[in-house]
Amino acid sequence: MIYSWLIALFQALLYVALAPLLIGWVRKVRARLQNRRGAPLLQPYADLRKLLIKEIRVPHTASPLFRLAPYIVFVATWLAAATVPLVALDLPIAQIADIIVLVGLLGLARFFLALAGMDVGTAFGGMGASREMLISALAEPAMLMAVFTLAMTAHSTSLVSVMSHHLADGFLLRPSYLFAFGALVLVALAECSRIPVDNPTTHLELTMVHEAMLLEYSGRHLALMEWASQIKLLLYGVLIANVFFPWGIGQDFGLLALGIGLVVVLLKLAVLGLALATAETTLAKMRLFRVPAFLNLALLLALLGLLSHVILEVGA
Amino acid sequence: MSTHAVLLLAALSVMLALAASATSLLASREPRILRLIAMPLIGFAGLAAVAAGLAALILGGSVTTTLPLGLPWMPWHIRIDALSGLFLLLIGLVTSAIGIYAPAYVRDFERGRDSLTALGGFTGLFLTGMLLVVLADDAFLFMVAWELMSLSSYFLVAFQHENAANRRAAFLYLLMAHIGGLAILLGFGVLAAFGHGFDFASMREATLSPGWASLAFALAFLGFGMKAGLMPLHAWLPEAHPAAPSHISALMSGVMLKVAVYGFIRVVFDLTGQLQWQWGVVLILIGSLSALMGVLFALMQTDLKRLLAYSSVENLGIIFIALGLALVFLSTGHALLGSLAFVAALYHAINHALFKSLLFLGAGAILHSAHERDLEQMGGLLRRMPWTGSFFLIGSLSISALPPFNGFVSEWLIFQAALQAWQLDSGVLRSLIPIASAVLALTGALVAATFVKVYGIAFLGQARSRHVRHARQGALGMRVGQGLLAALCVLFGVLPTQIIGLLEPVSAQMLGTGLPQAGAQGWLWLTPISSETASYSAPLTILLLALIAGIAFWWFVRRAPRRMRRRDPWDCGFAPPSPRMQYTATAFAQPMRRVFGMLFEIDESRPAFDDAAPRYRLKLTDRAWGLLYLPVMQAVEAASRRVVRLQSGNVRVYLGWTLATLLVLLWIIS
Amino acid sequence: MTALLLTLLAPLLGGLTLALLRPLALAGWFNLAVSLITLGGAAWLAWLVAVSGMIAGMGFRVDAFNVYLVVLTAFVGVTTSIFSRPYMRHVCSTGKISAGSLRVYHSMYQAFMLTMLVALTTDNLGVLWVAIEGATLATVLLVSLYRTPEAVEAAWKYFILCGVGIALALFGTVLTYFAAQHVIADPAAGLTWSALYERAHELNPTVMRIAFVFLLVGYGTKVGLVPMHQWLPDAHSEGPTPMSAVLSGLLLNVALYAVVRLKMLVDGSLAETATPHLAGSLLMGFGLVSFTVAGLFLHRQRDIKRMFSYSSIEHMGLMTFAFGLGGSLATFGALLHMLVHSLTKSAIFVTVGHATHLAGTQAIERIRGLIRTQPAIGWSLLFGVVAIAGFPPFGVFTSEFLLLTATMQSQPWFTVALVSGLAVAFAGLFRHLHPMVYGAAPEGQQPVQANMLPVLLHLGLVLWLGLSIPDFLATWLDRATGLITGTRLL
Amino acid sequence: MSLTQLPVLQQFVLLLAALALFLSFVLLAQARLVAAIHAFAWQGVLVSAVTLVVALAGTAHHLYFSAALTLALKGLLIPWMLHRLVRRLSLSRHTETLRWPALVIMAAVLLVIFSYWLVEPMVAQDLAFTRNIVAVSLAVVLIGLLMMVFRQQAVAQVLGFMSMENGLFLAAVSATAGMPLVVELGVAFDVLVAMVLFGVFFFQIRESIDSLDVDRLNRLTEAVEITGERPG
Repeated sequence: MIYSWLIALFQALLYVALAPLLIGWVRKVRARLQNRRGAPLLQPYADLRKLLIKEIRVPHTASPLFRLAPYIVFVATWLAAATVPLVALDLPIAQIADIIVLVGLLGLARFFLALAGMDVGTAFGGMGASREMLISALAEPAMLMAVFTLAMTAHSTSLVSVMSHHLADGFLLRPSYLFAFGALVLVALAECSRIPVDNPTTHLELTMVHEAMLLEYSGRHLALMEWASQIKLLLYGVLIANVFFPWGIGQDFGLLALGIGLVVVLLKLAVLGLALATAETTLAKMRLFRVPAFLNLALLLALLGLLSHVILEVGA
Repeated sequence: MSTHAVLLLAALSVMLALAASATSLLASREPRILRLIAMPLIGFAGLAAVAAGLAALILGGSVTTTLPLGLPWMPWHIRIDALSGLFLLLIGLVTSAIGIYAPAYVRDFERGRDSLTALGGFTGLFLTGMLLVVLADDAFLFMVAWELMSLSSYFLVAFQHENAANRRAAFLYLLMAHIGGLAILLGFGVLAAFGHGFDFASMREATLSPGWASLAFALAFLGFGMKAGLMPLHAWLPEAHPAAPSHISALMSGVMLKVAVYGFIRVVFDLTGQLQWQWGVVLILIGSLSALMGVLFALMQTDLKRLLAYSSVENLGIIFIALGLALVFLSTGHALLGSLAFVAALYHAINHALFKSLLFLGAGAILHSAHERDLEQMGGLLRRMPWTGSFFLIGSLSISALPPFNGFVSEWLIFQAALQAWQLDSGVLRSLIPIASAVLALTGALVAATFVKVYGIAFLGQARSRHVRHARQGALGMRVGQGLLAALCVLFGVLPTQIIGLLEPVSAQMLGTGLPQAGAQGWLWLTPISSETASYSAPLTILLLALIAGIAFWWFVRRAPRRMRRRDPWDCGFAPPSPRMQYTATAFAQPMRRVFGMLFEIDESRPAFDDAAPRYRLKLTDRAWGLLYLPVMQAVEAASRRVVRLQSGNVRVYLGWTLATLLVLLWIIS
Repeated sequence: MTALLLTLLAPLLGGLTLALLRPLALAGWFNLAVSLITLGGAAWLAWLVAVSGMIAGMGFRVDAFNVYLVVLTAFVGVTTSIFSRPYMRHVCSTGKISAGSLRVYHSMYQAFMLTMLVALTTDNLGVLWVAIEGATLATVLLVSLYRTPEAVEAAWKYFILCGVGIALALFGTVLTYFAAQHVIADPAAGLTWSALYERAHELNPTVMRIAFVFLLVGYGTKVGLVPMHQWLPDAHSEGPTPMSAVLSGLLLNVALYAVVRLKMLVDGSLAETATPHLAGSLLMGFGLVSFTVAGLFLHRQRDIKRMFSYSSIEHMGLMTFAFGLGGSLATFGALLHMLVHSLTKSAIFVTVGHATHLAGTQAIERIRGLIRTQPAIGWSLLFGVVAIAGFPPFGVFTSEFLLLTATMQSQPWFTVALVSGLAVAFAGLFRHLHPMVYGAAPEGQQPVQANMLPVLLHLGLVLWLGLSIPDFLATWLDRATGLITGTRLL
Repeated sequence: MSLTQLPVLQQFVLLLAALALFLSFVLLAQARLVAAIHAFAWQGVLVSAVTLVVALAGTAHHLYFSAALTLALKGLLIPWMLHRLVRRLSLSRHTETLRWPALVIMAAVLLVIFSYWLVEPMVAQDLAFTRNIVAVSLAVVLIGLLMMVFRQQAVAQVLGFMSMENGLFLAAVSATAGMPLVVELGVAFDVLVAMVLFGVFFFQIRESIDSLDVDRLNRLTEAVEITGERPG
């Protein structure tokens, strides 16, 4: 019991530790694809460290919420991540939250992020918040639809059951999974504010979404916010990787199993990161009002997944 | 403690409510009576109701009695079972909070010219009506109480009647309430026809043919749905709720709509007997429509109270989706899932009562101290009124269904129920229900957007007008009232297992099955169906959130002692922003308005380039008006215009009518 | 029997004395006193009937059906005379009428009460006819009391239309008598209702059918059934307000009472024929038409008294429909509705009288913000209309509840018409009511001294009836129901 | 049974009834007021004559009384009052042009046929005390009503009303051997009072619209367009 909780703790810490690495990896690959050498792989860690020790500057107009938000955002994201099986299946912490709770926790984080954006009372903050809420409003149903497809297949909304069900089935070509996968990928791009929905590296005023909300942050607050978004990216990566390709994840808590699980998941994430970087270099960011079309595609895919599950897989 | 205590407590509650209205008869002479006696009495009535409700839920079973009033051959029947107990609890909780809040709030009216007697008296009657609806055990008393509820709330809507908008709102409200009441009455007529009696006991005995049962269902759905403000019969709601004084708006939105839900449950689940899955489908469709449209309209509003009213439409839609799921599952023989959806509906009903009242009280506090309902004029209120700000934040989080607050739990349960659709045989239902849940998800996200907008615009940023800049913290009573509700929101969010334990007897009594699994894993773990299927531990969630946040905070503060400097906002290096440069509520909603534009009638006028005094004007109207209400009004107008020709004024024509009538009749009978 | 005589003689003698009584200040009080005596007699009579079940003799018959109407009539007579005393004084002081016409007013008031009571208590169809015609004659002068062109016009229309209607009713009566002759040997007894009722099944259906049509059109004109209703709003709006109160509250009831009595005969005679429910269907038809049309009329009113007279038509239509529907539940509801409607409506007219004095006009668009100007009047009007619109806890709701449920049980499809009609009528009333009672007080309107006692009395009673129906009344109504439908409810 | 088998008295009754019917046609078409009043008086006389004959034929003795009453009231008193009124209202020369007289007469004829058709079944069952004078009296009533519909002149309307009453009397005596006495008296009294009141009203109307054209009594109407104010 205690042991399993310890593993859960370890896994949670692993998320925090690995998140910057994934970002670093993606940036590196992008740089390579653009024939640049790019920053070192561990650069994100350095950035975070620097931000953490820097002094904080808070606008006059900011309310206490401004300073509270980073912690909530960070913690909510982290807790959400901690419930997603990374290296080992069936951890007690996974019982705390099923997929819907996970979406809820991310929603909580987003809520405070948006509020923080509006708190200072600058035009950009409000703009960012408004756009973020639009995107999430369109992304969330798609996400849940995709998740429901899996959930209805496994007759359960708990990730553990979904994965183990998938493992038990062995390798099946489920059309519903294909659609759900597509949907989840699109949603992930939108939610983690990656190209083509948002550009994490831009500070060009009118195109920012996520950055616009962080505009006024500095020091450790900024660090927390950045870190949270990195964890979020990792979370989605793991979600996609482990839900659709759960093979290799540790079925028991033996060190060997955990080790294998870790290695395998790192490999999966590396591949995903590669794909993401490639996508971001080949695609261009789209106008804000093209985004709904993009997300409607995601919703459509998710719906198709659900229907094909209902019609093709359960029916008759 | 015997079951009679329940009756006594309920009676006490009604008595106190009546006493409140009686005492406020003197308020016209001595204004302070309203504040010092009447409103506290309302609060005590609420407490009594809470006690009665809890007692009824805990003791289980049901107590009945009759009062020597009503029709000669049928005295008023009173019955308290688990369902009534639950709604007594709901009414009581909100009412007691309002009892604390109101005294400070009604102070404002002591200076005004509106009759305090009316305010206090009708508030008491309003409460009485709601209590009696829940207690009624025969159609007659039910209808009397029901109409009393509508009528007294109508007077409260028309309370500040010098404002023409309020008068129009009151008219529309009473008209639709009347029609709805008649529909319900006819529904009872059907049941009574087969049950040979107006008391619910004999209606339960009645065995209806499917056709008649469906008729009864349709009438009940029409009537109660109209009261619950389901689309497209919602038109009165966003007009009426904001018009009333804020604590009354809280009662109307938070409690009265739930009484409508109670009535629907009582009639359809309890009295009508054999359920049909088609009804469920109807509920799910209408519910989804209301939820989605409701939240979209809420998102577009800039008047805070209107916005909250529209969001009530949305939440009632969610409740009815859950009820629809319950109907589908029950009628297809999945008792457990049925009771899951049923409990989810009840849970959401309570939650909505709590957070919606909280939000309305918050809006009232703003109105009280800043005399402002328009979001575009607000801003920075969190620093002006920190308590209200914090409570309002809790309310917003709860209504946005974010863990670990109460709104989340109920929506989570609804999702859980919806996701069991795979157990149904009919493929149509199997694919319909998940889509409905997608709508639910979309709704949830939009609600979050709405309340980010509300909170961000109203409480954050900088004040957009002078009187808001100088708003002051409300009186203690008002703060305590909000605090109570906020605490309840957190409580209901953090201890779902216990709450469901409280709700279970209701579904056990109504549907014959509870949720045996819900607390099987211990109070920490909420597992509605089984721990494999889904589990959620709110206590641990909040515990871990608090723990990690605390650790992180402590760690940072220790490692990097607070070096923090205040400065102007950077804002990408533009000039220091002025309040007028902030994003407005209208601007915030603009992307959504553009994406969902086809659903409204938008009348927008942008300023020209060379406009000396540029003005942006936006008018957004409900398509329901053009499609449903105006045609009816025009039809009546046209008909009356034709009919008045009868009164031509010429006596010979009149005589002609008489002669014609005579001849026609004689011809008919021969 | 003495009770009955007291009840009838009081208005007779009172009317005569009032015709001669010179000092006007006294007349009002005397009028009130006479009405009180009448009420006493009626109460006594009611008690006797409650004990013995029925009183008959000397061509009179007082049973459960009419005794409560007798009491109601006497009661409304009293309250209205309470109201009319200061009201007419005020009218007289404004010089709208002369002292002589005031005397006419008072004596005719009592004459009207007399005809009402006779019409209710008599057992002879002929006398019934005479009495109702007498009611017309007694009131027609009062309608034209103000001598304005409108008043005269209204009176003329009232006179002509009701005269013709009544004439047709007489033809119907003749035919009934004609049918009776082949059944009842004694020609004197040929028009006694009780005798006819006992042998109703023997009456020749062909004759009775035709007779009923004439009677229905005739007395229906008095009831104010569309399309013979046109006299009603005119007479109500132009006559002095106390007159409108008693017209709406009593005359319509009595006419409807006559129709129902005759329906009982016809039902008896048609029982074995192919169309046993002919009378009922006719009533239902007329009821629905009047109900709906009146509801629509409400929307286009400019005169407050006309508006409420249309609402009277609407309610009479509702009752007619209910009686036509038959069945104990509906009939009980209809009887109750007669009671509560006349109480409420006369209360409303009293209030309207004060309101018109306050505003100095009957034009709706000139009556504004009553609650602000004089709360007592404003709230009474508001509550009166709320009551008449059928909201609990007022009694009108109870009767409408019974009525709608009864309809739902026997003729479900009619409920659509009923509900939509009720909604339309409601909207029509309130769209005009709202601006009158609510809103800011208009310039230059001073509160008037108003005696709200009658209003409170009536609304209080209606409220009481809405909350619980006292046993004696319940048994009366139930006996009456048994009398009319043959099946009792309790 | 055909006419020939009837006793002569009843044949006489039929004759008188027919004359009465003819007179109401005259009333309907008569343009000159005074002449119309005369026609009405004759009708009253005829009705009383019918009553008398029926009394002679039958056994009901109170019919003699009611015959006398009718004669006094309908034949003499009311016509006399009308005459006085007409003179005092200086309408002696008044003539009124009936619009589409032919049509009106045709309508009246149709009414006669209608009432005959209506009463047919009763006659077929051979209930009638005397042969279907009921039809005739009904026709008289309806024609009286028709006259009120088509005559704009207040006095003429009253004449129509009174001839309706004649029809009623006719029905009362012919269909039934007279109503009970109390009723007869009551009816007679009412008619008398009504006549008096009519007289009063003629003057009131005249002073209010200085004419007796009922078409000009049209202030009280709702048919004119109004702009219904919105609720609230």
